[in-house]
Amino acid sequence: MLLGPSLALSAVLFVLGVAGVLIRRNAIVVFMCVELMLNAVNLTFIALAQLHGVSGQIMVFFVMTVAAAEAAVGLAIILAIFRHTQSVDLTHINLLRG
Amino acid sequence: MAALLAAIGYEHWIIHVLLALPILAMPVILFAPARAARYIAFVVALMEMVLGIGLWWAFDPTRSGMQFVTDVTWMSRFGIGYRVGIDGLSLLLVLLSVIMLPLVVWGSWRGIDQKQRGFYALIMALNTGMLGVFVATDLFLFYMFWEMLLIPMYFMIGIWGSANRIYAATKFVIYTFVGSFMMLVAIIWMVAVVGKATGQYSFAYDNLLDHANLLRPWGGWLFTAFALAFAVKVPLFPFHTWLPDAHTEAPTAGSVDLAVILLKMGTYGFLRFAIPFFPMFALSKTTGMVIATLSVIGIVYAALVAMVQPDLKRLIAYSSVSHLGFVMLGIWGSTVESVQGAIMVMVSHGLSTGALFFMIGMLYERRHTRKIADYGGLARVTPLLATAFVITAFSSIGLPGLNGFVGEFLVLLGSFGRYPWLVAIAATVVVFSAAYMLWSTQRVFFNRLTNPLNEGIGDLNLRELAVIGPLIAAMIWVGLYPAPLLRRTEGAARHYVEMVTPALPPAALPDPGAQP
Amino acid sequence: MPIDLSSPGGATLALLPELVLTFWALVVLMYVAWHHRDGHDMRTAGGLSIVGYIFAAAATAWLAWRGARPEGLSFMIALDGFRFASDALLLWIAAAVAILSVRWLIRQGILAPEYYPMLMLATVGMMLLAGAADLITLFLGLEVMSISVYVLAGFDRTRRASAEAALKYFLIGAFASGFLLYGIALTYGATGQFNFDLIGAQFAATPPTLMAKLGMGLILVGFAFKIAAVPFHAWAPDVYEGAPTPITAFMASGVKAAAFLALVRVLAEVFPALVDLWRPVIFGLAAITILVGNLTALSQTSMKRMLAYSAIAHAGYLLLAVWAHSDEGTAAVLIYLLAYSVTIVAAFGILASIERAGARTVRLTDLEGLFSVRPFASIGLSICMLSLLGFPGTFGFIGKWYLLSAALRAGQTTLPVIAMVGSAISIGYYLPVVLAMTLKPARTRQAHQTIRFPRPARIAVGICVFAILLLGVWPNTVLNFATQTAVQLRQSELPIGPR
Amino acid sequence: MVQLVWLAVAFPLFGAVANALLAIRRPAAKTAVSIIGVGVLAGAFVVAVGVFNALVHDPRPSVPVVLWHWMPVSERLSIDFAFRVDHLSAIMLLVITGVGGLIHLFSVGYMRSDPGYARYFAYLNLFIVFMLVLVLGASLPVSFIGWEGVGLCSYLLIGFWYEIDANSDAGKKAFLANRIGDFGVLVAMFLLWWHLGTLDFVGITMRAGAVFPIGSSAALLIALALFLGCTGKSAQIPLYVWLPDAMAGPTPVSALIHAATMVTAGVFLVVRTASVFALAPVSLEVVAVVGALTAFVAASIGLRQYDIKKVLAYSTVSQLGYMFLGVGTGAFASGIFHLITHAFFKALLFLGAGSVIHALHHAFHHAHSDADAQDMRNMGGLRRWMPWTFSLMLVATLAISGVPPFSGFFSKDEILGAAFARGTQHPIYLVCWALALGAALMTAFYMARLLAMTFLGRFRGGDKAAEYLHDAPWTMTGPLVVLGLLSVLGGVINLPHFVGGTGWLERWLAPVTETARMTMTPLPEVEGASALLLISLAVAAAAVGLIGGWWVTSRATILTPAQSPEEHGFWRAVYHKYYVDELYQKVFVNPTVWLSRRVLWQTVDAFLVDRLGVGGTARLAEGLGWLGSRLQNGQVAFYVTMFAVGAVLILRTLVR
Amino acid sequence: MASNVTVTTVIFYVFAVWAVGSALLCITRSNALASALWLVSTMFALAAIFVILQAQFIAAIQVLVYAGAVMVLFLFVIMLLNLEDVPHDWKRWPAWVVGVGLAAVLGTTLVTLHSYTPARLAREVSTMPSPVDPRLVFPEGNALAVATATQGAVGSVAQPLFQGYLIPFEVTSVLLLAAVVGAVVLAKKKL
Repeated sequence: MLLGPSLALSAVLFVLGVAGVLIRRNAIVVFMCVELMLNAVNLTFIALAQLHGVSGQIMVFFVMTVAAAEAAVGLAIILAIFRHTQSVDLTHINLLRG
Repeated sequence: MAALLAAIGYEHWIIHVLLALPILAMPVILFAPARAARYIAFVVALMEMVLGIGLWWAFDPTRSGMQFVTDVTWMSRFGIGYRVGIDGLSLLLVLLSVIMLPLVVWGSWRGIDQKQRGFYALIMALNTGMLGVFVATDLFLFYMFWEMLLIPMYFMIGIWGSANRIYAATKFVIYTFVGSFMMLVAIIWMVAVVGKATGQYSFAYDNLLDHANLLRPWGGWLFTAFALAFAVKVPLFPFHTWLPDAHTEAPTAGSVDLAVILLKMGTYGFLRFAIPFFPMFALSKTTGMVIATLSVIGIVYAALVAMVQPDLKRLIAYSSVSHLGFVMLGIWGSTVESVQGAIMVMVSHGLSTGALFFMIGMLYERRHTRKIADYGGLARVTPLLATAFVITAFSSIGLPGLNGFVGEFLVLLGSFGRYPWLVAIAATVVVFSAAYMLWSTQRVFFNRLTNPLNEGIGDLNLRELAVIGPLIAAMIWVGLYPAPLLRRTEGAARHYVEMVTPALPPAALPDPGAQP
Repeated sequence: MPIDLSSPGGATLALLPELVLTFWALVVLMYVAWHHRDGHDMRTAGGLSIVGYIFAAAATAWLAWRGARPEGLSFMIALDGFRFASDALLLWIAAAVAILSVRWLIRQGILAPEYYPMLMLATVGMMLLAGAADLITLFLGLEVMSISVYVLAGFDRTRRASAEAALKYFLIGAFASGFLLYGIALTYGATGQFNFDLIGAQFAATPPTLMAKLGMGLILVGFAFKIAAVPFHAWAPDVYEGAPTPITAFMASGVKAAAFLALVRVLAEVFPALVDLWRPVIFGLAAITILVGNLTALSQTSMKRMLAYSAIAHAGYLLLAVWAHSDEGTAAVLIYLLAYSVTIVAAFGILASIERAGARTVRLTDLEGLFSVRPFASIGLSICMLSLLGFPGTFGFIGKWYLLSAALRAGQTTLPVIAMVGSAISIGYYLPVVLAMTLKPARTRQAHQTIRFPRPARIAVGICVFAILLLGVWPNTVLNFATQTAVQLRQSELPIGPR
Repeated sequence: MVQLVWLAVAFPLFGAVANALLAIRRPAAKTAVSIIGVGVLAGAFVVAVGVFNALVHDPRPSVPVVLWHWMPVSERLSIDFAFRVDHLSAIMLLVITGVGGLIHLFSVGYMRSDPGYARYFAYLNLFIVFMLVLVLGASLPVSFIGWEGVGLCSYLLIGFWYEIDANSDAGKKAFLANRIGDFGVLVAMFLLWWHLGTLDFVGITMRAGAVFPIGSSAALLIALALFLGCTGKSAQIPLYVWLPDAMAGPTPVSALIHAATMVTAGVFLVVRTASVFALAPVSLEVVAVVGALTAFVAASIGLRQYDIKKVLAYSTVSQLGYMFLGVGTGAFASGIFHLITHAFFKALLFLGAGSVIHALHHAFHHAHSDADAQDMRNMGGLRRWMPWTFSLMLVATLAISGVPPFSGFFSKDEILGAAFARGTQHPIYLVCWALALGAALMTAFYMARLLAMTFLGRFRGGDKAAEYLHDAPWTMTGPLVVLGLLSVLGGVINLPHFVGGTGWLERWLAPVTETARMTMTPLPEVEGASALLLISLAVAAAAVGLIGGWWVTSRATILTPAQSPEEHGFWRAVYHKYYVDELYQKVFVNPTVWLSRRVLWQTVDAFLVDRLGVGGTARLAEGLGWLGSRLQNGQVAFYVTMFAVGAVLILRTLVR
Repeated sequence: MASNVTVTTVIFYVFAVWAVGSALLCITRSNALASALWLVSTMFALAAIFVILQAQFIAAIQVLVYAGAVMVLFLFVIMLLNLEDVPHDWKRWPAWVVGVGLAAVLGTTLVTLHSYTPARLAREVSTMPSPVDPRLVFPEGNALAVATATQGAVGSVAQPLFQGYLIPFEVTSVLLLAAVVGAVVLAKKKL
């Protein structure tokens, strides 16, 4: 079953994703860290699906779809900003502030 | 007269007509030709006054409760209704409002030379708001009128005011608004508490008053919320600093309306709402002492500060703070005499300060300055104005025989038993008020006429006399024969005192009625 | 009309408004695939999309009129008055934004008619989010909405600010989605269910567990982001400022409304048993949101940014009603959202017309002396400001009144006081707008020459302003409607079988 | 007839209104003004005589006349606008309308050439109205109308020539000093009402004894508060400073208001409320001491003044001190007696001085001299040109100095006697007696000096001016003659027993002061030899003073003001009135203005409340907002950090 | 059975360490490309764990769709933008400290989920008095094993997906539509 260890692993990976978002400044890497978070959550769904039934796995399926859609839009946005700034460094993307 | 009024069903429609007439006149004024605006406004104002004066006879002074009552459901879901009524307290204030209206319109005849349509439309809106505050017996309705008043006043100061108008207008609105926000919470809270206990969620004044004892556990907080709103409006020291600016910068009509009516809303609120709802807290030894002390500080302090003002309007503004302090003291004196006195001060402050502002406005129209130092010796060139000003000044400082004395005397007399020392201190203001009034009068109208610019000033014309004359007549009338007024307010005052008596701690001096 | 939601036919019927709108989005998409050249195409697309909203609204109305309700459990999508009310609210906002956009886009040279289908898809997402009866639907609806709005925020690609707004919104939004998703996972773990009613029943039957608490906490985090509650708010001002003005209106009113409606439903149906746990969280969020939003708005010079902070503050006010967790609270949320959306649409409508093509955002100083040139526009904007302020006589006041009433009746007294302190602060930034327009003279003689007020926007704004005033003194109809609708929110109380 | 007493008020009121209207519309119609102004006073005097006559035959000691309900405030407080005619008010009525009428008549001549003639008569008539209300009022509030009203008229008349700054200042000063006193009256009213439940004079008299035990602190407080009012109105220490300045008004005004009537209102009030004073013996001692001290100090200042009106003003203050000494000893009737005789001879003195000033003013005007027409150093030898005036002034001087058998002798001697008699019970009164005796000496001295400087010797105003000097016309001299007669014969109304009199006034006033007298220890009789000794002492003082004054003055060389050197030493202080005005300015006025301007207005109001309190709150909010917008630094990393903090906090709140 | 569990456990932990290690490297590499590759590595490890947790179908999609398609998209964009290798700016150390610290706090909160065993979950979910048998409480979990055995890994997921979860499935189509249109609008060179 490995419920506890799976949940813990999921939590660790999620937190690593969060840490990545917090400390990285490359927009693409930040986005990848978000993907890592989603993956971590998927693990939780899978681990719980062992007990609760197939619905958890189906949710993971949807999550992957969402991740793919987000990737498409997200990368398009990153491309769009790159056209303006020639950079994806988030510390330089601070036109809007105050 | 009363029979005639009854025959035309006066008591059924009068309040609604009074409220609606100015509002309906607004679009007419706004879309009329610019030159006609003031004439329309004046006609409407006269109609309003003529209609409103009937209240004097239609009102039955022998009854103590609300009269001319109307109760129509409005927002049933909230328990809000269009509930209006008049008792002795509101009667005088309503009358003051409607009588002032034509004078205010006429007094602005020459002073307002631009954007006349907007100005007179705002005056109309202001009047509806003021009347609404005094006749509303539903707390929602009251709050609505209370706040809505700000807008016309804001624009009146902000557009037609003098140099520093924007600052003054903003200060005025922010002060009042900030003050009254907590009142909103308190109103809803009261209804929530009462509603939970009785199952009936209603904003009707009577309903809340009947169940005021349910509010006792939260009396302190609720009262504080109400008191904050009203204290700013009064204005009670130290919430007064908006007043000098607003009064000073406002156009004449604005200053007059502010002084005559708007300031009374605060004290009216205390008498009508804040104290009757939470007497146990409001009149407790500590609260009573605090508020009475603040009132007395305001009375003396404002008089002293008024004395050294270089600006005429500012001086009168501070004198208003002082006078309104008397009202507060009278309210907290909580005897029939002191409350009667408080109401009388409200009325007479309206008459004298209104007249003073009118006259300063007339001076301003002639010389475009409010600085006392720019004047001097005007009595020679404007004897009529000087005479009127001196009479009004003496009425303002409470010379017996004129209106100011009746109120001040009754307030001090009635409150003396409760706060002997404070009243004694407050009474010293007879000296300071005389000092600031006479000193400024002297510097404006007496002494040698040194400034050649003042030589050419013309005396009052007929229109101006017609504005000031009635006010001076009223001052003398109220000073010598206030009995009709006092009789009409006695019911309300007695009712109020009976209502709050159980909450009163024992007074410092024994009741005079108990004496042999 | 009972509908069996487990059958495909029933599901189709229940999703009629969303389906109609999606279908119409496809129709518009088809149209723009071939016509995306000039302003005429833009106008046509816009007009078409408005027809779509009307159809969807008609479908919603039909469902509501037939009294559609689920037969047995409501799977995936809710069928109750609250959903219909929510749909109506969201559809009207979207339609109004579409109307405001028509001329604005052309003026700004954004000749991409895909805008309208994206707006419609975003609306579909919002409707799903607000009508979800299942955590999966909720998540998917949220994502549909979010992805569309990410795109819309970055729609004005020629401006760097717009792209930046999209990027910030997207990154932080995706981050927040991760939290929400984790919360869904843990909630699922704690109950084994995705369905709102079943989860709610499960929670009602057992004491709160670690997993349930964490799940709920993470879901709250996700929602707090969407409603821009402090400290999850930081994206909002930047994005609101950078996004195209009509989209800012859309986000401030529509997205926020959808998130709030969903939050109310989730808290009412999923976590009612944990009310004692989430109330402190809502309390804290509300308090800090109100204060930070209002205070920060004070120091803004850009109108859009100021309204963004004010939107944050308004989210704080709305949390009062969420805290109340009662029928009044639910109704208050509906009323307040309606009041707020009407106001914000009108305000942004006016601001959009003042904006010059391709120029920076409207600053407070740009409004100076507007009254002398555009009296009606400035009166309208003043009324909007007063409504946002909660001034008596405006619809905003009724909304605020209801919020306070709901919170106070639920026994909460601190939050209303904080809310009122916030309102008191807010006069410090609403009043200067009125002041600048009416009391100050125009900076230059040509100051307001570029203002173009297209007729559709004029009509829309006019209606909104009229509604603000009318509903401010005669709100009975909407009040009654909201109150009856809200009561239907938690009508299905399914007992869970013993496990 | 008694019920018609309101007519006595209505006449002057009509006159005031009519003259005011004339002043506005037809200021040149001087004849009409004169007829109205004097006529209404004549009418009022007729009414007064009628009322007096009716009262003599009326068995009731006092008759209430209710005009209307003034303040029907509540069940327990309802103040009527009512008069009460009793023996005291009736006699005051006579004095006011009588002396007032004479002074009105005098004014016709004196003010004829003034452009503000109509206005002057409007004020003067109005003054009579208020004075009558003051003495007739049935209750304290009604009397208070008159009390403040006379203050108002005094203010208006002192500042009658308002274009001279000093006149306006003097008017303001007078009103303010009066107002300080009024504060006392107000407080007294509050105390009375809360203790007795009534403000009616009769009610007070009847209830005070029942409520207050003798020597009670409440009664003392009330009495002292009332007396504060009296010191203001009647120019006693410490509030006497306004009266000398009040001489800025037209001279008939000084005669009427600041000598004969208004300033005596304080004495009147003490007698009216004698029952309360009687219950607090300490208060009476205070009254007596203050009176004696004032009499002494004011007389001493009078010794060294050169302005003819100033001398008379200090003399008035001093004589008022006598009256207070009289009532302070409990000899209320003596106080009133002196009040009446003083009204006669002081009015005469002032009007005589007015004639002199009028003549000199005229003369200097025609001689194009800018010399001061009021400075005695510019006078001298006027006896030659103004014999009538001189002889009448001489009569008045003898009267005020207390030379028998002039009226002043009787009234002053009674007071001295009473003080001495009371001194046998309380030594403090002996001190008062001594002071009063000294004051009598000084009175005689400065009066003799005044006469000598004005009428004797040679004219110092220049020969050119002397050509234009002449006695006043009959409208001015006529009243003087009448007043001269009264000054001589006035004593008859209260002739003491030792000259065979019956003490009519004392008996007449007995009902008014009965309650008070019954409360107090009776005044011991001073018998035979010692009484004679006392009288001789008083007469000797007068004689020494008169002769000394004449002798010193006529031997000294008197220089015109321009040539006069500065005074030195003690006399300098006396000349400068002991610097009391300067002291008050430094101790009370300046600090108050400083406090108001620097502390209250600029510090508390503008800085503390407005800038720090209100502005500070606003700035605090702005500062916090600025801080908030700094947090919004545009960095996604920072945004997500805040996000994470929030998430951690929420989760921690939930799972703890 | 017992030894079987042990072996599974060991394999699980191997992949767990792999996943965590890759994730750590993913978030710390200064080169975006390297980060992306380490992320792919994490995903592979997770796929393996999915298999251990009886989700073979999901594991397959994970590799195919996620690691295969989505991450390729990422790599593609990274290379398209031709980003320079930006070394870590050590002046930003406070951000790192705060970020790691916050993550640690968040982690300690979330890792408490480690204490969950099937028995505990069963106890918490059950409305019956304890002791409880997880097999009785979680019938669907057992049914999953049965379904996988009878219908195969794909079938056990597919059937509910197209029946009970039809509405969400349809919604994903809207989602993808929005994503496609959006991506096109944003990414195309000229509007």
